[in-house]
Amino acid sequence: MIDISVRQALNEAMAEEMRRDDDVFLMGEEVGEYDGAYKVTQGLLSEFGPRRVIDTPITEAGFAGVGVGAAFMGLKPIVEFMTFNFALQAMDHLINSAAKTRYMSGGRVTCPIVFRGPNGSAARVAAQHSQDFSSWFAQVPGLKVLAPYSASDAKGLLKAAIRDPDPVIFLENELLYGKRFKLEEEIIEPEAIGVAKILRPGSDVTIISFSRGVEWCLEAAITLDQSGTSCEVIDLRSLRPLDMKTIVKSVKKTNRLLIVDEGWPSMSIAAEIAFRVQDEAFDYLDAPVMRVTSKEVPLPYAANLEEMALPNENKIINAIGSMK
Amino acid sequence: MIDISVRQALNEAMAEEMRRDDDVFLMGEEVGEYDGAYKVTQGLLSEFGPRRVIDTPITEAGFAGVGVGAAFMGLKPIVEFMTFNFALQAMDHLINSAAKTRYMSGGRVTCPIVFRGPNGSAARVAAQHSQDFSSWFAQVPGLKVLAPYSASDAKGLLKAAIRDPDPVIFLENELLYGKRFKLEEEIIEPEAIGVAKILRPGSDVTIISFSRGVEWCLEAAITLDQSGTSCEVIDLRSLRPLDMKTIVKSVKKTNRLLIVDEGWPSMSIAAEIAFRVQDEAFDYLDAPVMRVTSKEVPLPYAANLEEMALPNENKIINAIGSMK
Amino acid sequence: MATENPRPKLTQSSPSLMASNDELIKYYSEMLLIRRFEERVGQLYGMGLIGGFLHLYVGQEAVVVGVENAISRQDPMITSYRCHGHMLARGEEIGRVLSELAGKASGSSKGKGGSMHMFSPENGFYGGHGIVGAQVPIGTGIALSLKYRRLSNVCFTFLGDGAANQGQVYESYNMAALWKLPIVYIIENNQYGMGTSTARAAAQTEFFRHGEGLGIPGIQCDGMNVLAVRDSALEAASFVRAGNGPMIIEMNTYRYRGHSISDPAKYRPKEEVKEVRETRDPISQLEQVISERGILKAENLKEIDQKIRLDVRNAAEIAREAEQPASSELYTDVYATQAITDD
Amino acid sequence: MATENPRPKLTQSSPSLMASNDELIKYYSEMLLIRRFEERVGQLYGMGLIGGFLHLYVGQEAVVVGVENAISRQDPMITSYRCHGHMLARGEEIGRVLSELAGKASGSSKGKGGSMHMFSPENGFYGGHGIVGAQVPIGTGIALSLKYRRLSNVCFTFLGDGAANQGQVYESYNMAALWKLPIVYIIENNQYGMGTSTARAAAQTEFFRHGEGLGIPGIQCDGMNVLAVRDSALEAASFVRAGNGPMIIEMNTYRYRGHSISDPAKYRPKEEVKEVRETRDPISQLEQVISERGILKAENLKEIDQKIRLDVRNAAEIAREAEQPASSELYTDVYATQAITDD
Ligand SMILES: Cc1ncc(C[n+]2csc(CCOP(=O)(O)OP(=O)(O)O)c2C)c(N)n1
Ligand SMILES: Cc1ncc(C[n+]2csc(CCOP(=O)(O)OP(=O)(O)O)c2C)c(N)n1
Ligand SMILES: [Mg+2]
Ligand SMILES: [Mg+2]
Repeated sequence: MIDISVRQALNEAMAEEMRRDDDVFLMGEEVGEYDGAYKVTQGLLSEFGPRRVIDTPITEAGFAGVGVGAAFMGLKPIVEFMTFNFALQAMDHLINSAAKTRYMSGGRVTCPIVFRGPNGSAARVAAQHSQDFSSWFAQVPGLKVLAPYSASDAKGLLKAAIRDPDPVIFLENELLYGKRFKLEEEIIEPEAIGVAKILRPGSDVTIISFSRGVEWCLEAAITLDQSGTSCEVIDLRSLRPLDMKTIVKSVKKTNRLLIVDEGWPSMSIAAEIAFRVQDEAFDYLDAPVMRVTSKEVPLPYAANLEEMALPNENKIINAIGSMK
Repeated sequence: MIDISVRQALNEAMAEEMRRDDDVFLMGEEVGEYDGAYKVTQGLLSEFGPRRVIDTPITEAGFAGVGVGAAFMGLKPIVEFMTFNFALQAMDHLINSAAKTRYMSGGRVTCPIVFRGPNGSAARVAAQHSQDFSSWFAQVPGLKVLAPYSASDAKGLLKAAIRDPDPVIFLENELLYGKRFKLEEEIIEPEAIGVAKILRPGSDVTIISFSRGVEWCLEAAITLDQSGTSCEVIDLRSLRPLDMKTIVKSVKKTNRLLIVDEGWPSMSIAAEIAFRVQDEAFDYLDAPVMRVTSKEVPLPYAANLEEMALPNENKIINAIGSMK
Repeated sequence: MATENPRPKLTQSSPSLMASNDELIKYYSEMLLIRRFEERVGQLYGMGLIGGFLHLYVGQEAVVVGVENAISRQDPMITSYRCHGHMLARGEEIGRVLSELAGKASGSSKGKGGSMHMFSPENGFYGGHGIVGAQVPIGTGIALSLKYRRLSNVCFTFLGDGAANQGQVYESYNMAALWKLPIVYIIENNQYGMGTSTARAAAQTEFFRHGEGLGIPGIQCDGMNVLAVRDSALEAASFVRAGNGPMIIEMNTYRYRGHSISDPAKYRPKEEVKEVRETRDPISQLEQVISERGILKAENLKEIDQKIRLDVRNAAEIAREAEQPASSELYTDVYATQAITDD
Repeated sequence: MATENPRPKLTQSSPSLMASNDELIKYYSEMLLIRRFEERVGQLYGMGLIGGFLHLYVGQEAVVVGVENAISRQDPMITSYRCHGHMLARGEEIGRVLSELAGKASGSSKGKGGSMHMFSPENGFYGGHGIVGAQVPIGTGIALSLKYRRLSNVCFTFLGDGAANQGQVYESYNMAALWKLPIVYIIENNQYGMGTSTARAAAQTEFFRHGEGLGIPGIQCDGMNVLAVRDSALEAASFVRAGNGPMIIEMNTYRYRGHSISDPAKYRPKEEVKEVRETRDPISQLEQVISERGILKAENLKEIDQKIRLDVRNAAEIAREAEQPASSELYTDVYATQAITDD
């Protein structure tokens, strides 16, 4: 077991897959000579050269479409968005070109592509650089959507995503890049796409989250445990498909559910899970499903307002304290 | 009381507001010389001339941004998307430029703009031309989102949207354009932004929908009534803000809720309403909240598959029949 | 040719326009197939066999047939929703194309795509895209993959005059020029983007010049003359194959029908259509050459036409009688494995 | 000037470069204010007063100061996230800009926007936009509104060399040319878009030529020479004001710092920076002219500098001590009325 950062884990996943398969290549802004805006792609250009590590102009719509075209021809592009905020310029290709073509062609044209990059808020970067797009992507048939928390999952799931025959949206988080984890297994876990993970078993309440939210949940769970509330913490890892089996099973045990979602509350992953849980485990719920999410505002720059707007462990603790 | 189509209602709303206020103008593809791809803007060029009715190139990203800039300067642009599917190319301006700037400027720059056009499926136009974006837009703080059903609401709400000082996404439906309604009132209803409407009172189950979904609900309600189930049908009209007061009051009366949403199920308006209802009226629900939505597939072209994929009145009737 | 400022001569001013008799007959038959197919399809729409949007290629046949006959099936093609002609030119079976239009299981996309979303990757055709302009970066990515795989093929990416103003088209031009990708952009300038004439949508209506600022050579070609089209495509292909990077060909062409089946095309005078039909029709022009040179007699030409009409009629019958997709098909082809049906 | 193919002469080759003594001192002071402001801001970031992304304008001061002095406040301006210089040049109070950087209630955006999102509409400045390229169609819309209102003003829309490749920029060029909008696009070519040199991102690195294909005249200007900048802006403004439609000016400039405060700028040799600083610095150049012409003595220049440093230091103190926004501000400014807090 080695100690590794999420950044390194992602980097290794790409390097290993590129070594393994010449069809895998990387493109995006500053992924090459600059070694990545957040250094996630460090060293890849020097190992693989400019044929396979391609620095693009700042033209998201264009290079996302270029990636899709390459994937139609059987290459396996990894397209990095410097952040997913900039993917808004490329949304048409992610949805209309990547997600829908297999279906529209009756299976004749496929699109094995990974779009990856940081999603959600970083530190103090304000409204245009902080949006969480999880729920938008996770809504779209034809896409798979992954949002790992740990280094181990970052590595395993990114490798699985690269090998996956379908378009995968791979949501990272800038504030997790530097976080170090014990790397549990080096193997790729393709079957992990669509499988949630119970990080901490508990009996009083189920807390579900993904990506950086998991960090807050784990911290809250420790505190709550000390005050006598036993929390089962589930890391979704995959937002599409959602692992309802694991979730429902847990809720049937704890009878209480809180979902922590960094996105805006309306039409969130949290809302969807709540819908499905009340549908599948109506009689098991002892209290309304709760959620802790960002507030309904564009993310403000000021430190105090930013803190108010985002979820954190205290808000989780308070929410659980207020549960009926 | 006159008989009027939704198409005419929308046309009149624009014409009346343009007569009233020189700052209001219209831009989009084929809105002028062609009289609108779906004839919604018929006659406007000939009445108002090319200064105020502007045919654009097929460059959605560009002209959406142009609209935003004009709105920053105090004009009140109505930007038509031929359909909202094409707004995917302009998404960045709708979200990052229009929705967030008031906040990011501390209120110093405002964006009184309306983006309007047909949303959701038409007849047999397949996956790339049929997406329902309701839930995406309705998630975003800074936007208001309207999706009227009747001609009366189409007119009143479009006028309200044009006068509104904030960016409004106005979602129409191609298959409703030709539908005729009695026009109840000619007046504008700015206060209707955010107010749902009970179209049919009932006691056994609440059925909520918006846009074309309302049509299916009303038809299903008639059939269900004959078999002894009394349905309260609510037309949301406004997707952001959501009128939770009206919804919760109804559910507290009927104790059962079905939401009909043409969008994909995950992270839908239906999911959100379910979340809020279980939160605000947990003890009043006699059964899980149900939803009838599109299936989790890109919309297929074939007639039989298309029918399977979309909601309709029979699916509503069956869903209510299966309610516990 | 890879000199300082490489630019092939204007095809128009230097036509070789050479073709064997067999070739002329081949081009003629291929164009006529598209013409008869589209005419039939228009009728079938009226009869209710086909639904949704329908964009016919009538008038523009020379463009795709000319290009197809300049290249091989290993040179990929991609275009917009106006794609039936491309499907046929690339060799997809008539019956499958017509069945797709009818939304049947035997269709090119199993009935799931319809008129705007057709693909024949085995024949090097990558669609069939409903969003204006979207095929252009996709085509550029196809070109990238050709270069990546060190193949000597060239991607032909078709777009309309309306699409030519899209930002992603310029983004594609820039990347293709920067990375010297093997791609020819074929702008099918049929004079209108829906109801908007080129002059009302483009500050520069000479579309072959759109790459000028980026150093991309462009040529203009009579898109109603199948030989001129073929020659310009040959010229461009050899320029591009030599590693010079992209090239643009503007094909001056015309669509006889409205933008889509539901467009009465009131934005242009009837005489304009009439004149093009009478003086520039690609099929009539070639027919005249074939007749004048005595390659085929009127009756032979008629036979060809009858054979084609019969083929199309048969295909229509097959399409009419074919089965709709099975209900189970609703959930297939969303993913490689039928994993997610959250329903 | 509105002749057949109107194109102003290259500013570079026809510099009037005339200015009164007072004007020279004014330009000098304005550039120096930006310089000292940005230097201070860089320090304050290190000290933790400022957070998030921070893009400094050091080196590029002549561009915005030159343009500002060619136009009036009724001629709107808009730019990217690299906007502090523009805020100051347009006359927004130093204290408000610095307070915004500190995220305080007294900031230009009440602390909600931060470094990348600053606006001063009363002074004709419309931001401060974080998404590369987005300000370009927005600026084009501002120009549309000027024309719509029949005003004779011109919108100056600033963008970077990296942004210049964006598709929406071309879409804007096209609409501006088509509709003859009163807009000047100022491309601040500082040679790099983040870590990417222009040659690695643009097939055409002579950005003033990007409008060539569309018939938009472009000129190139020494963006390190405030007089040249001013003159080119004057020239462009009068061309555009005459109803000729848009124009592009490429300002050749340089940023001394990394792309953002966290960028060590390893992608360029230190000597490159050093050379520009030593030979082309806009402030030193003007200082030399002022000294050589005997307009001000070294001690006067020093006084100016000290005054500016003091102003900036005071502003920083104000910003440091100012209040954070009240908690209630979280929900204001989402909408005109505080209607929606679904919370
Ligand atoms: C992004 C986008 N905007 C608008 C449309 C609607 N639309 C479909 S075709 C078309 C006209 C395109 O004209 P052109 O590119 O000249 O191609 P042509 O139809 O003439 O072959 C329009 C506006 C669309 N499909 N996609
Ligand atoms: C659409 C988009 N893509 C990427 C980014 C990240 N980014 C911010 S600035 C920048 C470089 C821009 O360079 P340039 O246009 O030359 O302006 P400069 O920073 O040199 O002033 C990049 C890639 C962004 N903000 N928006
Ligand atoms: Mg056209
Ligand atoms: Mg730059």
